[in-house]
Amino acid sequence: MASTTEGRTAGEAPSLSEPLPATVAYRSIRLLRLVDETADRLARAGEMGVHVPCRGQEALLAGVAAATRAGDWLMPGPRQSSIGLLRGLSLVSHFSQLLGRSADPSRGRQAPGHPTVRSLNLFSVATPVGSQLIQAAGVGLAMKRAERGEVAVTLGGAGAVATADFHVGMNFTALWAVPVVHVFAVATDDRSELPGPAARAAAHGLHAVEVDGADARAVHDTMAAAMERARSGEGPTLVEASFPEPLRVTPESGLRLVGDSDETSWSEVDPLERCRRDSGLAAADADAIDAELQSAVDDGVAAALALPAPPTSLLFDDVFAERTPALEAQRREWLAQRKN
Amino acid sequence: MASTTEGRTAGEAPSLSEPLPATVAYRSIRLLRLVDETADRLARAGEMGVHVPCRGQEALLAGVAAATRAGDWLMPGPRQSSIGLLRGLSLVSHFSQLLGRSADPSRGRQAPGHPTVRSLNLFSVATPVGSQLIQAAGVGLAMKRAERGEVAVTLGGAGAVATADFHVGMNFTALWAVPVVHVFAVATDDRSELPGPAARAAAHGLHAVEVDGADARAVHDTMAAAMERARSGEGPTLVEASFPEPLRVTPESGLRLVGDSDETSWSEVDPLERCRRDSGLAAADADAIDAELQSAVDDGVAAALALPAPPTSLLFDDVFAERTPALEAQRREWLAQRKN
Amino acid sequence: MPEMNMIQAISSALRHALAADERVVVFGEDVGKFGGVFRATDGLQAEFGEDRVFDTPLAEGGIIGTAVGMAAYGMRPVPEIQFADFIFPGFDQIVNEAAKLRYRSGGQYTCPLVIRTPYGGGIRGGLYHSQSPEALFIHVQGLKVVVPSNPSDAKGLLTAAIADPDPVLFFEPKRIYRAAKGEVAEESYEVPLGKAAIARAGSDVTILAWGAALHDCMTAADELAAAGTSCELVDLRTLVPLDVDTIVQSVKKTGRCVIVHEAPKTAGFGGELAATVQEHALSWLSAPILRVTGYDTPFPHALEMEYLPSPARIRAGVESVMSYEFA
Amino acid sequence: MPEMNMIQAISSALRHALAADERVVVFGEDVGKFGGVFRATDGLQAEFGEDRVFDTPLAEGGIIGTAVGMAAYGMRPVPEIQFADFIFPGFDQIVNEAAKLRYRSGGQYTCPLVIRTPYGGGIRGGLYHSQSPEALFIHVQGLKVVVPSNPSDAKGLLTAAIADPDPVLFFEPKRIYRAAKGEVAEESYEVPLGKAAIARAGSDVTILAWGAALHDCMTAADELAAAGTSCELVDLRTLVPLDVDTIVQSVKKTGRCVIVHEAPKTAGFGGELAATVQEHALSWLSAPILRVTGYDTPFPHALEMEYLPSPARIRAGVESVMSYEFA
Ligand SMILES: Cc1ncc(C[n+]2csc(CCOP(=O)(O)OP(=O)(O)O)c2C)c(N)n1
Ligand SMILES: Cc1ncc(C[n+]2csc(CCOP(=O)(O)OP(=O)(O)O)c2C)c(N)n1
Ligand SMILES: [Mg+2]
Ligand SMILES: [Mg+2]
Repeated sequence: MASTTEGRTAGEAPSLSEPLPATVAYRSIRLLRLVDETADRLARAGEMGVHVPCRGQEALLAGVAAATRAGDWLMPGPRQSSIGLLRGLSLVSHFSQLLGRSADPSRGRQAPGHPTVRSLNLFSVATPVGSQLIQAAGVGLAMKRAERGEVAVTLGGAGAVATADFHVGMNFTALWAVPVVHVFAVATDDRSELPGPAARAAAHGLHAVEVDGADARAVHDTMAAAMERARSGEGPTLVEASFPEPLRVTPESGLRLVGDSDETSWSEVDPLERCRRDSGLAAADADAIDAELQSAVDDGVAAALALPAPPTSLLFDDVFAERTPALEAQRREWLAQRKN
Repeated sequence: MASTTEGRTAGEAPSLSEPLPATVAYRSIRLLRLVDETADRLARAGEMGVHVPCRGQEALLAGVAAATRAGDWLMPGPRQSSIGLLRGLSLVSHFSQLLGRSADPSRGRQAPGHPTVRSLNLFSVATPVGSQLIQAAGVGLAMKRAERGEVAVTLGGAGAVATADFHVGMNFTALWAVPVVHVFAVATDDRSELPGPAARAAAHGLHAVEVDGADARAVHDTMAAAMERARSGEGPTLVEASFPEPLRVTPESGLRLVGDSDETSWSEVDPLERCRRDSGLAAADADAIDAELQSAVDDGVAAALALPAPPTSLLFDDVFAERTPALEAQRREWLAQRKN
Repeated sequence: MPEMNMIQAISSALRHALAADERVVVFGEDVGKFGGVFRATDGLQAEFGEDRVFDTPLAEGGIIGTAVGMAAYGMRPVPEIQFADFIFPGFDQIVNEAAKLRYRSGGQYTCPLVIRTPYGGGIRGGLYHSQSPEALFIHVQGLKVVVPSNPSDAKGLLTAAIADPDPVLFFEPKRIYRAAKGEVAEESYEVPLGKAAIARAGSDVTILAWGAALHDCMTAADELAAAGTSCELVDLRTLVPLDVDTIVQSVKKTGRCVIVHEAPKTAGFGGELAATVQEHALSWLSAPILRVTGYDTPFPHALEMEYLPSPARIRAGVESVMSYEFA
Repeated sequence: MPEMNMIQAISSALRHALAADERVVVFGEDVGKFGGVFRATDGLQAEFGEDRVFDTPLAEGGIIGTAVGMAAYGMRPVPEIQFADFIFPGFDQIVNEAAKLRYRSGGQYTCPLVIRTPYGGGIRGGLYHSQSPEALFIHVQGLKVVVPSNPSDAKGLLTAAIADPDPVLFFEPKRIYRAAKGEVAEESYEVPLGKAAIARAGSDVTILAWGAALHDCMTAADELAAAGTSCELVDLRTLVPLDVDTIVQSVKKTGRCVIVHEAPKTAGFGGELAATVQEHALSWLSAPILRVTGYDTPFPHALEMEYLPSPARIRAGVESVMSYEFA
């Protein structure tokens, strides 16, 4: 469920194992769509760098987020990184990351679509595809020792499945039977040549399930089962969330919006339209939600835009806990030059 | 078949698709065993560095070598690197590599067990486990373009199957349907925890077969089929050669001889004794082969030991086709200091 | 001669190489059908076919390992790594395999491959679309390292790199892919590896630079000239092999040396250059050799313009060596 | 105080850390049941259990990536890479992940891990059991780099590294794992990161070294002393953060500097050191700063003793700076 108050998690309202209410799904999907469209506009207007759209994957994120608890770690790739909004990340925080503003909890360190929100256990998003798949094995081992019933959830695309890190990550995850759920968003066509992630999971003795990635409630049910499995110590699961062809992210992903190629079939499979159709929501109610979320998004963007960039004085920080003598010397030099 | 004349290849005598004659198998296995024992003695005597034994895998190498043609590339790990002897590498060349003598075709550049013999298409053996599994995809692509019916054969152990390079290598090999056969020597116990290489091959849509790695003739038949498949453009194969527990290479592989832990069961599964039992060779004939090979090995070692080390003047060569100015400068400095 | 930008010049070199030599192949993530995220391979697949120009899965170790195998067999692979920041999953195949193949085989096998990869900051790319890792490859013996600063050199150096019998890392300054324009001959030609160029002659101070930073140095040199300081700007072009003679000759003439690079200062190639210059020309030095570089942090996103060695910082560096007085 | 060799001292540091802090775990290839190929983790699994000390599959990227995840969660992983030569399949997880996690998260996540790995030549190991890749990690910002030269430092530095809130590369000089012996306190103690030690005081020339090479420098210094040249030998101990003050102070005193390392010369850490020294002490220099290092080739097998900076080569280097006259 969408929320603009940090700290509240979307998944906590409904019980995790009960079906995802249609309004929750709809709100989540609509929120992500609005945020995505807004970010796209901001990027085109030159207000921010390259935008990594999540268009087409909103239902997947809605289902995944709703199946997680506050203590679970989310370890997405850039394309899935707006999932933080479904765990209660405020819109001003989110847009501050996209726009490089002072309310970004990661201090403007990364390009758009690479948030870190530790307070919500949204792990630091990296660009190198696949790296979090191994790290999750380590997070999972730590969670297993901590015995707090936490689960780490990774999210990635078909590219991630091709990486070396995929196999090492699946291998370590399965070998140590850690509480991890790996979610891969793949379009039907991504799998035409070679086995998809679920088939590849077998190479590692890793439990795998498949689900329609454009159906938030199906995703939620599948995820809830996988999370329960992980929590109860039965080990990791790979969830292959598949999408029909028009939702395919082209190889040149990150450069084009999903589905742009074929607007006709797109509208049939668009998770937003599908959710609205299937939700049983009255048109007026749905429109009201749309309006409410639109104004929240507008407010969030405006608030973020009004903020300053993180201060230049941060230039030498966060490399180490304390600045090394070399960093101190460079900082002094930099300060001296600024004075001139 | 063993040979002490460089350039003659073991596999060419019998037709590749006919069964491997028992005497050929026996000669090959005995030769490798003698070489292995000799190298072990030399290492213990301080005449050479660490010896990587192939003990236990001789039948595998015999079967693989006999199924290859002169134009096929062999890309083994260190443990399988004495396979060159079965393609016609001379004993003096082989021991020159082990002992760092001038007849080593790779000029003493590498530690024992890391030969390169381009004239026999024995590719340069690297220590980093698994790296040749990817390179084979490139060699295979080149072979496919060359259309000479060549095949690249990789060999590795269970450790190689755990590497990231394994998966990337299998993936690329399968994707491009290149003429490559990947052979993995795994002991039963290596597979207890996670799927073995053949099961992992499925993740990449790679054709896989299993064979008793201690049975030279079974290996030969399996390999002959895989090679034929590759040659005829039907694509790559993974051959899982399994070994019973006593032939297992311990995790601390390279440090202990195979089978040392349990001499009783060892004698039952020892590929050499097994081959001698099953070969139908008269004891006197087998003994004659043993004596002949022993004297060839003794001659080879003596000849290698009599050779000088590669000249120190090679210190700055083989980095690039031509020495860079930096290398020239360092060489001049080194020469000047030697004069003092 | 037609005018080309860097991308066009690189593309032209690839096209000539593909046409002239059957052994040349071009591959990487999105280089085939799509033509590369920066369009450097645009149209090449259509022209030369899917066997010569092709896409690979997302696995840099696979891309480079495949190239090593091809090169060992006798081909001339020219793989692309989409951004230099993503070269590290393939680092082992570069460092332990490509760089050592000739050596470890005693010259029996060689590894004539060229890894093309865009590097450097200034495009709002943040940590992972901005790094300048050239020093890492320079320290690994057995690799040549080339960084062009203009279209004409880019074409000639890439042609020479493909013809070279050893592995070459070819770093392309993406910040100036389109901004740097110049006359480039239509036909194929080589700019030999290992030769620096005097990008601007001068007498007071030598500036050593390569790639995109060269243009910032040129800007600074123009401004300094107006203020009466004459800079000699040396475009290294090839970092391995290094043209020590040209460098040392220039510093002996000027007596002062400023080194500029985008990569972080510590253990960057500037350190090696400073060490080399003082080895050869200590008694000619009127001031310490100064480095104007990226700072010792990961590459920043919001603050990248503070981080990069700007013309202003380069000018300040030159001014400080000009005003240096021995203690 | 008991006498220990390097292995025993390292083992002792690990034992204390495991006992004192539940968050510490030790893992890698063959470190658990077998106790490590050099026995550094011998007995630790039996003492602390398979949850604290364990084996991993043969996948360095997996080992380091796992450590990154653990460290981010709040543990204190101490993974081992069996030989530094095999660290490269894990390079991406070190360079792009461990080194950048604090930075890219704006300090929200940290990465307190220690990667222990034996480095260096002189054990007849050839290309792949001999490399000294420290410079590569020094150039990657966000990593600390430590190289002890004796058992007492090894224990204290490893203890400090495990306590450090940031990622540390801990390079162990395997050539002297057993040969270097000395008194080492039984109890736990720290030798702080970032402080060099004067291994031998002297007045004519400063020698900078670390790890196994320090012992060759000591031998050379002994011989030179007999011949009337007084060497000040600085054991850097920590390469990042670097103790510039101690270095510069020594060179200002002696006026001469020789840098010794096993790694190849070009773009090795010696380049950075020379650049730094001349930045701070140019006018104190009576001779160019000289580097005595491995040559610019992969690490040789048969010829390794020609390759390594021997006491004879170090002595020759010192003699050449002592006899230098300005042009
Ligand atoms: C290791 C690595 N190599 C290359 C890239 C450049 N790159 C960014 S996104 C992308 C495609 C990713 O595909 P996929 O994982 O399927 O995600 P999608 O964008 O399709 O959702 C590539 C190659 C990268 N980020 N990381
Ligand atoms: C990338 C890499 N990591 C670590 C090592 C060190 N090492 C040498 S042999 C070996 C075990 C190899 O096991 P396996 O592949 O099963 O071969 P075996 O020795 O068992 O035949 C290890 C870890 C290495 N050579 N390469
Ligand atoms: Mg995709
Ligand atoms: Mg094994």
